Amino acid sequence: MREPGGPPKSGGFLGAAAALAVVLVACVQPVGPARTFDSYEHKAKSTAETALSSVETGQLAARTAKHDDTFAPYLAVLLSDAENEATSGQSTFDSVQPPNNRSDRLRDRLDALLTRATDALSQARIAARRADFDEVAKQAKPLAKSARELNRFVEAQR
Amino acid sequence: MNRPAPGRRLYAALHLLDRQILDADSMMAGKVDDLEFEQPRDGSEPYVATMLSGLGALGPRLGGRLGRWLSGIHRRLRPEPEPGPARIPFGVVKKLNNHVELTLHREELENNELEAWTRDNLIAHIPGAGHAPE
Amino acid sequence: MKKLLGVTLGILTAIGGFLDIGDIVTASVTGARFRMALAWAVVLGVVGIVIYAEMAGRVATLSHRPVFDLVRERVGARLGLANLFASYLITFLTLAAEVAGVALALQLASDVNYLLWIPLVGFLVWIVIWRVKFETMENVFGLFGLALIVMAVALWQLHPDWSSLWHSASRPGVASGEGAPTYFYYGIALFGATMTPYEVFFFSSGAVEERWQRSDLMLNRANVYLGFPLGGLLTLTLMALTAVVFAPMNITVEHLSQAALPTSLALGKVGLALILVGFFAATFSAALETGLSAGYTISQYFGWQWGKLVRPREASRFHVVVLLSLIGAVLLALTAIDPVKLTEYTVVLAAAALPLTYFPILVVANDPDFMGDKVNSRLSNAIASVYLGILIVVSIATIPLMIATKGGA
Amino acid sequence: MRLSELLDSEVVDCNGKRLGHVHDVQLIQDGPPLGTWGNAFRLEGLIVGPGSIGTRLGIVRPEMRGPWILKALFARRRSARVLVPWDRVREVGAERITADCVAAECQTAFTTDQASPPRG
Repeated sequence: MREPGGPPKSGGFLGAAAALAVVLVACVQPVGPARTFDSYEHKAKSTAETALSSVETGQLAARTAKHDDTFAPYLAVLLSDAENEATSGQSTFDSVQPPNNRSDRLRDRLDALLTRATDALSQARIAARRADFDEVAKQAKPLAKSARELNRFVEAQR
Repeated sequence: MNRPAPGRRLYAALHLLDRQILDADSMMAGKVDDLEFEQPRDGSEPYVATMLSGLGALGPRLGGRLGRWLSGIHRRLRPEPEPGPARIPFGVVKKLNNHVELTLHREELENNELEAWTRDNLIAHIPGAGHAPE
Repeated sequence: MKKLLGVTLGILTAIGGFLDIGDIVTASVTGARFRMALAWAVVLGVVGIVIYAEMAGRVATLSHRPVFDLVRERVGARLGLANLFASYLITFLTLAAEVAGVALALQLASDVNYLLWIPLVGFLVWIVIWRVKFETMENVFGLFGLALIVMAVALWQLHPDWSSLWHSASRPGVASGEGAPTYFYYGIALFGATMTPYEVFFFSSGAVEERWQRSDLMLNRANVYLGFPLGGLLTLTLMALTAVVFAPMNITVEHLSQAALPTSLALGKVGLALILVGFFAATFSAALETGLSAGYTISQYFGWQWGKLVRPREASRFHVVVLLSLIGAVLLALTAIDPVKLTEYTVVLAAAALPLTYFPILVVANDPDFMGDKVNSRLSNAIASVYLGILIVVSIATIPLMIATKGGA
Repeated sequence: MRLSELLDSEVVDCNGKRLGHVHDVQLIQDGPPLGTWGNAFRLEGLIVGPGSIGTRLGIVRPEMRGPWILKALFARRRSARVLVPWDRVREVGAERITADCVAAECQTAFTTDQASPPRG
């Protein structure tokens, strides 16, 4: 029966297809190009924040390793997730075209920090996969250093 | 006109259409997808003679591409080239309450083809199909 | 004794329904980002689901008819079909998210990539639906789901500043550095995760299958009033855990692995083991519920025999729908679509579709043809009407907010 | 003739004036006996009125207990509904039903509901 004001039967199909499309498209968030230094700086800052979040997660993970409060498989997944987050942030950032020379300098500075961060996380992840908790705990220091650097970088962009 | 004492009144769309049909064993046996009226020969008012149930009745009611698709499934499942919708005579209704209860078993109904097809071609081949879960 | 067992139906739907992958993800993400400033969204959702699940249970008990049966009858074949599309789509997406969630929980325990677990998880979910009795299913997973109570112990062990937590929960506001749209977007995500429609599909179908009678109405109330708030409390606990541990360090939650970290920090190996078991049980039982609900919605619309009490060959169309839905969900999860993002968008879409499910329940709960003298009281009608307004506002606001915030970015 | 052919059809009076659409069909159980069921449901009349989804939802029936907000929203629509007795229906077309009376006289406006709830 036709309800007045009710959607036509194809509305259900279209609505469902549209909803599905929204979900699928939204799950792949592209990073747009940067046209000005300001927008480039903004992207740099959010990339540093993502890396900082991963590094801090790594520090907490190292703490659980130090006190033998965790299981090796879980620790490995936790660290590998953190590492992936930082790495993918870095590669997305690197793919953005820097608009001018000033941006080039910003890019080099951040890249150095990101590389140190992902290195420390990789070391921790490798040790966790070997169930070497002592080695994971040892990464607390480089991770803390990386966190300080990233924090300073984020503050500087404010 | 000579009529039996006035019985109860119902609204067809509100109280009959789209209701769940239960068979004699209380197994679910489709919906009342449409009703068919019959015109008595003496020219008096039409009465509800048949319930139509299943994709062959729902398809035309929904209309559009989706309706044709549902009707198409119904056609493929029936042996005859231009099958009508599955019909359940109103005379086999046992009780009308929140459901429409019948005196027949659903295997005896015309709207059981899809159930029979999926059972015979898919479900019956999976081990454990004949036992209730434990 | 049987009554006592019946209460586990509520606990199962609450733990599996509240703390499914949707709640685990949204609660940890929002706790880390907004501390307790979105706790109100969970409370709002809990009151809503209590009101409407009680109604759905009462309707199912008295009329022996589950929710989607009523949807079709009350809104008609055509509008009912549009409703079926939306409800099925959301249930299906939730199923895919839960299957991925179970696989992620297994990955956390094994360090074997979750993609490798997905086919096995799909098979296990199917075999349980195919072979295991409703009662066994709910008791086993209800029990294992209770392992999540470890989160409350962990929170207590972390000696949080309770007054600061309470302060952030009781004086909600948009934090500095966050836009109001983002704040409300996540509020809607929490609300949608709390009131997910499959909970009432499952709950009302369960009540019909267990052949609840008038005398079971008390049981219905007990289930709803105990089970759902308990689930809501656990959601808030998880939110508080990430608020206490992650928010001060500006850690954002992007992975399920992070959600277990506060408990591991607080309680060590035992805590970690329990929370991983809890995550597994909660997502697995939610996968069962959504898998069954996928079959319930379609079967109940078309009037096909459904349910777990009859032999599968007597409900063959229902089992075909469940099986195909599971295969589809496994394939979607295998595309390596980010499970956390999939979950977030699914709960938000669910929020947009809430009126479709809850409106017909409200109408039928007032119809004496079905309910006799057990129609809604004035009080529950008043609250339910207010909620209907909220659901409609949420439903209208959701998609614009999703676009404006680029999905909460 | 199927129920779905009647529902939602436009109804006009003998002068071609619109009365509204068919919302529902009123039945009364005094038709010829059918099988084990008993007397058939005879078509008594068409419930015709301006479009309203409240009718289909059954919200506007007086026995409904609420919620008042919904009843209030849909009540105004209900007051315009009329019952067109079947013996005044002259022609049932594909999209349009013609009644055999002028608007004023076929409007047996009915305010109370006569349909009883379905019971055994």
